[in-house]
Amino acid sequence: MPKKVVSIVVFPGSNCDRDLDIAVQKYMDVNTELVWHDDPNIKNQEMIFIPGGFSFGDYLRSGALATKSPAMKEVIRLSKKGVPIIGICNGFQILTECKLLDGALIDNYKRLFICKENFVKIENKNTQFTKNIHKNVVQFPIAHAQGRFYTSEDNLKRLEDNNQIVFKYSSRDGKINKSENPNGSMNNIAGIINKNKNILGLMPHPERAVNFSEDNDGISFFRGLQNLL
Amino acid sequence: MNLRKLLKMIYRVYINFKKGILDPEAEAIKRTIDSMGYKTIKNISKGKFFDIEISSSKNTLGDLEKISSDLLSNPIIENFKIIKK
Amino acid sequence: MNLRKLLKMIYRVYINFKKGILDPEAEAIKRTIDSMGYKTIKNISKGKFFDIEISSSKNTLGDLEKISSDLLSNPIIENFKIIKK
Amino acid sequence: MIKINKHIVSEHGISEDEFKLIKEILQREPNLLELGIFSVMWSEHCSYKSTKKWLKTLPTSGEKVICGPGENAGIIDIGDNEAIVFKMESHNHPSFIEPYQGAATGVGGIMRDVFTMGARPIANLNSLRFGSPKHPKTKQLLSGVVKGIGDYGNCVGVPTVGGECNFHESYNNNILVNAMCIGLVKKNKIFYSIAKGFGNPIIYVGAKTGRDGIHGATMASAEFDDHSEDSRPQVQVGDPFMEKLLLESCQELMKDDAIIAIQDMGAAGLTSSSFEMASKGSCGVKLFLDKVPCREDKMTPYEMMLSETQERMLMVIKPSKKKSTLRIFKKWGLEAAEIGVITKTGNMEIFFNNSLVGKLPIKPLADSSPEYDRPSEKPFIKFKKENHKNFSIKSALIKIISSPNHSSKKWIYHQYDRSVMCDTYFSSEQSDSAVIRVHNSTKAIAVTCDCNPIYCNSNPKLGAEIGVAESWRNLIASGADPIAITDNLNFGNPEKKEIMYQIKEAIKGIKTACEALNYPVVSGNVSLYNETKNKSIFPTPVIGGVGVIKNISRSKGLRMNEGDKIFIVGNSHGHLELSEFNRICNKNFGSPPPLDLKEEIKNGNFVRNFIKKYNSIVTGCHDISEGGIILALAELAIRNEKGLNIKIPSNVKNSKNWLFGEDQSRYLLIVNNEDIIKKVAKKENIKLQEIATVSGDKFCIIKKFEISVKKLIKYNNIWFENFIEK
Ligand SMILES: Nc1ncnc2c1ncn2[C@@H]1O[C@H](COP(=O)(O)OP(=O)(O)O)[C@@H](O)[C@H]1O
Ligand SMILES: [Mg+2]
Repeated sequence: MPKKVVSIVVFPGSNCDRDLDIAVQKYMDVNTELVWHDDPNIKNQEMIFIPGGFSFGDYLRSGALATKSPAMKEVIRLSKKGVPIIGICNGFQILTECKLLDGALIDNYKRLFICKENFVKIENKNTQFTKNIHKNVVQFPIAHAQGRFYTSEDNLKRLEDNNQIVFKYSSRDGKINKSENPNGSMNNIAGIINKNKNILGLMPHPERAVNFSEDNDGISFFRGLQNLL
Repeated sequence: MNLRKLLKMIYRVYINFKKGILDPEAEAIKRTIDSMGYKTIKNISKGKFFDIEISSSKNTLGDLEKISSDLLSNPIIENFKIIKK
Repeated sequence: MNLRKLLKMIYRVYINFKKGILDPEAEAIKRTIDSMGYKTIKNISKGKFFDIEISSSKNTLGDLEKISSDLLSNPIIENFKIIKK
Repeated sequence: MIKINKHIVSEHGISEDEFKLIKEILQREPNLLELGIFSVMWSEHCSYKSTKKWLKTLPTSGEKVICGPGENAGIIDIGDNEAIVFKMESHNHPSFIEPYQGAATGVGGIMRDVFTMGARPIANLNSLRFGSPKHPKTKQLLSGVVKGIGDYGNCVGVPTVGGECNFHESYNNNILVNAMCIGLVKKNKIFYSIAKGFGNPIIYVGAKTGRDGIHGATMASAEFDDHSEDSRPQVQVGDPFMEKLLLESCQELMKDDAIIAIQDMGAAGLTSSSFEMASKGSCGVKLFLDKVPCREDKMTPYEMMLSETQERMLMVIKPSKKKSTLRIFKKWGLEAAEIGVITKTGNMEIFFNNSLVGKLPIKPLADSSPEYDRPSEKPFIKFKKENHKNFSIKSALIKIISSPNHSSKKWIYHQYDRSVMCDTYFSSEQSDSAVIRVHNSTKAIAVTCDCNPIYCNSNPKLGAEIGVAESWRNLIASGADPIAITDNLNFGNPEKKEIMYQIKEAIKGIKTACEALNYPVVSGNVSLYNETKNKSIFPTPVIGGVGVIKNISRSKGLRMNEGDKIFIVGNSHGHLELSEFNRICNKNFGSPPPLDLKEEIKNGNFVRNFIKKYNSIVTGCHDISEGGIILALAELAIRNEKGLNIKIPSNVKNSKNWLFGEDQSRYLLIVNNEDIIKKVAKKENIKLQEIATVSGDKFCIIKKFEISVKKLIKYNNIWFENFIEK
C-alpha cells in the first residue's frame, strides 16, 4: 500500500520545516508534501502541519503576515471540514492570528527570546493528538520570543471548561506553578485545541525532541499521530 | 502643487494594548525612569502607529478600517484608531 | 473634579526612524498589503509612541526631553517629538 | 564637479604618499567617485595594509585544507565528499555605536561569507568582550549585543551554539563583537568569487541600496575621537528575513550550474565585491549604476558604490541561465537586477545616466594596495601598586564562580536558539566545544572560540600560543580531531610602535603553535584601531578552532555519573601569575604560564586516543584553564548537579597554588574504570593523578571545606541575574 501523504505549509521565513519534515516522515511513517505559501491548493488533505520559524520575518506580530497567504486561506477552509491541523511554535502563532485558535501569543514576559529544554504536562489526553502518548509529562524544547498566551478571562474559563487546554508548562513531575512558566503564559498554557478538537497549537517543539536517543518524547508524539490517518 | 499630490493623503493608525494586558516593556521603562530619579512621572503606556499614504478613492476609509482591524492590529489584544494627518 | 487630577497632564512622545534608515518591518507589511490587493495604499511607515502621565513641575518639558532622548528613543536611528495631549 | 583638494583627500583617510600612488596608477587626478573607491579599497579594513606582511607568514595549508585565506571563508575537508566552510569576523565599532544593529549585522555578514561559498550555515558562535560591569554603558551594550546576535541567527534559523563573553575595563569604550559561522557544503558544490567569461552578466540581488554606512569601511579603520558618539554615525539596520530569503534562494540557485562567481557585498559594498571578483579573475567590469535597485531618491554613483546596505549579493552567471536565475529570485520575493557585464579590458568602468563616471584599472589598484612594515617596539608595562587581598580556598572559589567572567552565562545563551536544525549535540555550555552533527550522518563537527587577553597583554606571543593551544585542547576534550582555525585579530592603533609589537608577536605566537600542532589558519579577520582617547584594548587575538568527530557517539561533554573517578592528565606546577586567583587578590603582574607544545601534543594525543579506544569508560572530559583545577571541578559539579569528593595528593605542598594554578596542557578525564586509565597512562609515560570521586550532593575538598552543590549553583547564577535585573 502506498504511504499516506501529509502536508506541511512552508513560508519564506519558516525554519523548522526541514526538522518537522524529517520527524513526520520518520515517525509517522508517511510521505510529506511541502506546500509553498502562495499555493492556493492543498492537494493532500489528510493532515496539515504549520511549522515553526519566522514566517515573513515575524514582522508586525508573529504569524500576522502569514495569515494572508493563499495557502492559509485554504487551511482555514479545510479546517472547517474537520481536517486535523497542527501548528507548532510559529505555526501556533499563525493559527491564533487566523482565529482558528483562541487567544493571542504575545511578547514573553521578560521580553527576551528564550530557548531551553522544558517539561510540559499533557492536560488533556482525550484528544486525537494526545491519546497515544503514554507519559503524562513530556520534555520538549522551547524557542520563541512571543509565546505568552493571552486571552480574556471569559475565554480562558471557556477553554478550561471545554477541556481545550492540552499542554501546560510544568516541572519534571508535572507540577504547575509560576517558577516553571518560562514566558508568563496565562495558567502556564503551552498548547490548546479548538472547540471541534481538530486543530492543535503548541509552542514547544516536539520535532526537536526526536534526535540522539530513542526515548526522546517527540518520537512518541509523532508515533501517536499515526492512528489519525 | 500638482493634482497627484493633492489626491494623496496620509492617515495615521494608532494601535495600543487593550486595558488589562500586562505590558512588561512599559513597566520596565517606568522602573528605569523611577530609578533615574524622576519623581513627576506617574504612569507610562506604549503603543505604535503607522503612517499610511493613500491615493484617495471612494472607499479610502473603508479600506483603512479593514486593513487596520484585519492586519495591523489584533482585536484580541489591541485597539486601533485612525486619524487623518 | 479634584485638584490632583487637574495637575496631571499627559504627554505623548512619538518616535520614528530617521530618514534613510531601513525599516524592514514596514517593507514587509507593505508587501503583504499589496498582495491583499489594496491598490490605493502607496506607502507605509512605522513608529511608536509613549503616553506619559506627569504631575506638573517646573521642569516638565525638560524632564520629558531628557527621558525621550536618553531612554525612549535611540538618537542614532530615531527621532522623537513630544506633544501635549 | 567637486575639485579634489588636500582636505578631501585626507577626509578619505588617504595619505599624501598614497595619493601620489593613485595619481600614478591613473595617470591623472581621480574624481570624487574614484577617490572614494580608492579610499575604501585601500582602507585598513579591506587592504590589511598594516598586517598583510605578517599574515603571510601564517601556516595556511595542510592535507585537509581545501581553501585557505583569500576567499570569503576557509574550507576544510571532512571526508565523504563533504567540507566545512568557516570564518570569524568582527563588528566592534558598529556594535559600540548601536549594539543591537551592530551585532545583528555582524552575524548577518559572516553568514553571507559562508553561504556565498555554497555552504549551508549550520552553527554560529561569538566571542564578546565588554568593559567593566561598573562602566555605565556596559549593561546596555551587553543586552543590545546579545539580543542582536540572538534575534538575527534565530530568525534565519541557524543555531547559535556557543562562544565566550568576558568583561574587562580595557574594553570600556571599545567592545569586541566577533562572530563566527560554520557551514556545510558538498565538496563538488563549492562556489568561489573568481569572475570569468567576457560578456557574462553581473546580477545584483537582495536589499535595495540605501545610504547606509557610507564610509563604514573607513570608519571601522579610524580611531574613535570624542565626537563620534554624537556626530550621527552611519549604522546599518539588519533584516534577517531578507538574509533567510537570500540564503534559501542561493541554495536553490546553486543546485543548478548557473553561477560562475559569487560574492556577498560586505564592507565597502558594491566596490569591494565587484573589484575582488574581477581582480581574482583578471578581467574587467562594466557597471551600469542606473540599474542598481535603490531604496532612496537621487542616489549618486559615489553613494551607490560605497553604500554598505546589508543583505546584498553580487554574482556572475551564465547568460543561458539568466531567466531561470531571475525566476528563482522572484519565487523568493527578492529584487534582482542585471547591473553589469564582465569585460576583457581589465578596467572597472562605471556608467551612470549613459555617461562614463569613473574608470579604474582593477589589477594595479588591487596589487599596489599599500603594504606597510610599521615600526614596533616592546612596550613597558607599568603595574599600579595595589593592596593585595587574601582569600581562603573556599572564599576564593565562591568569589570566582560568582564573578562576571565565570558566572553562568545562562542569561546569554537562553536567548540563542541552540536547537534549531536538530543537529546540535552539545552547545558550548555542555562541553568544552560545541558539537554539531553533520546532517544525516554519524559524523560531527566540534567548534570553539578562545582567547585570554590578560595573558596576551603581558606576553602577546605566548598569550596567542596559549589561545591556539587552548582551542586545540577544547576540541580534544570534546572527542574531536582538531583540523584548522580561523582567527580574529583585535588590536589598537598599529601606527603606535607598542601596538605593532603586540600584533607581530601575536601573529608569531599563532604561527608557532599552529605549526607545532599541525593546525593551519584557513581564514580570519583583522580589526585595528580599537582604542579611544589614546587608550587601547588589551591585545585580543581570538582563535576559532574546528575539529571533526568521526562518530558522534564518541563525543564527550561535561558529564559525570555517581561513582566515577576523575583524573588529571598533565603536570601541575601551581603557576599563579596572571591567574584568576591572583586577579581576585589584586595581583595583576607577572607572566602567563609557560607552554610546552611537545607536552601539549603528548597529553592531547593521549586523551584523544584514550577517548577513541575506551569510549565506554570515559563519561566526560574537561580541559583545565582559567581558575585551575578547582574551577574545572566546580564547573563539573555545577553542570551535573552532583557532588565531588576531592582529595589533594599528599605530596602537594601549597594547596592554593596547586588548586588555582593555571598550568597548561591539562585535562580532567572522568572515567568509570580507574585501572585501565592508570595502566595506559603508565605505559605511555603520561602524568596522571587521581583527584576526585563523584559522590553525593556536596562539593567537598577533604580536610579543607565542603559546600553544597546547590549553593555553588546559586553563587554561579547570582551575578547575571542581579546585573541585568537592576
Ligand atoms: N588574521 C587573518 N588570518 C588569516 N586570514 C585572514 C586574516 N584576516 C583576513 N584574512 C583573510 O583575508 C580575506 C579577506 O577578509 P575580509 O576582508 O574579512 O573579508 P570580507 O570581504 O568578507 O570582509 C579572507 O579570505 C580572510 O579569510
Ligand atoms: Mg565576503
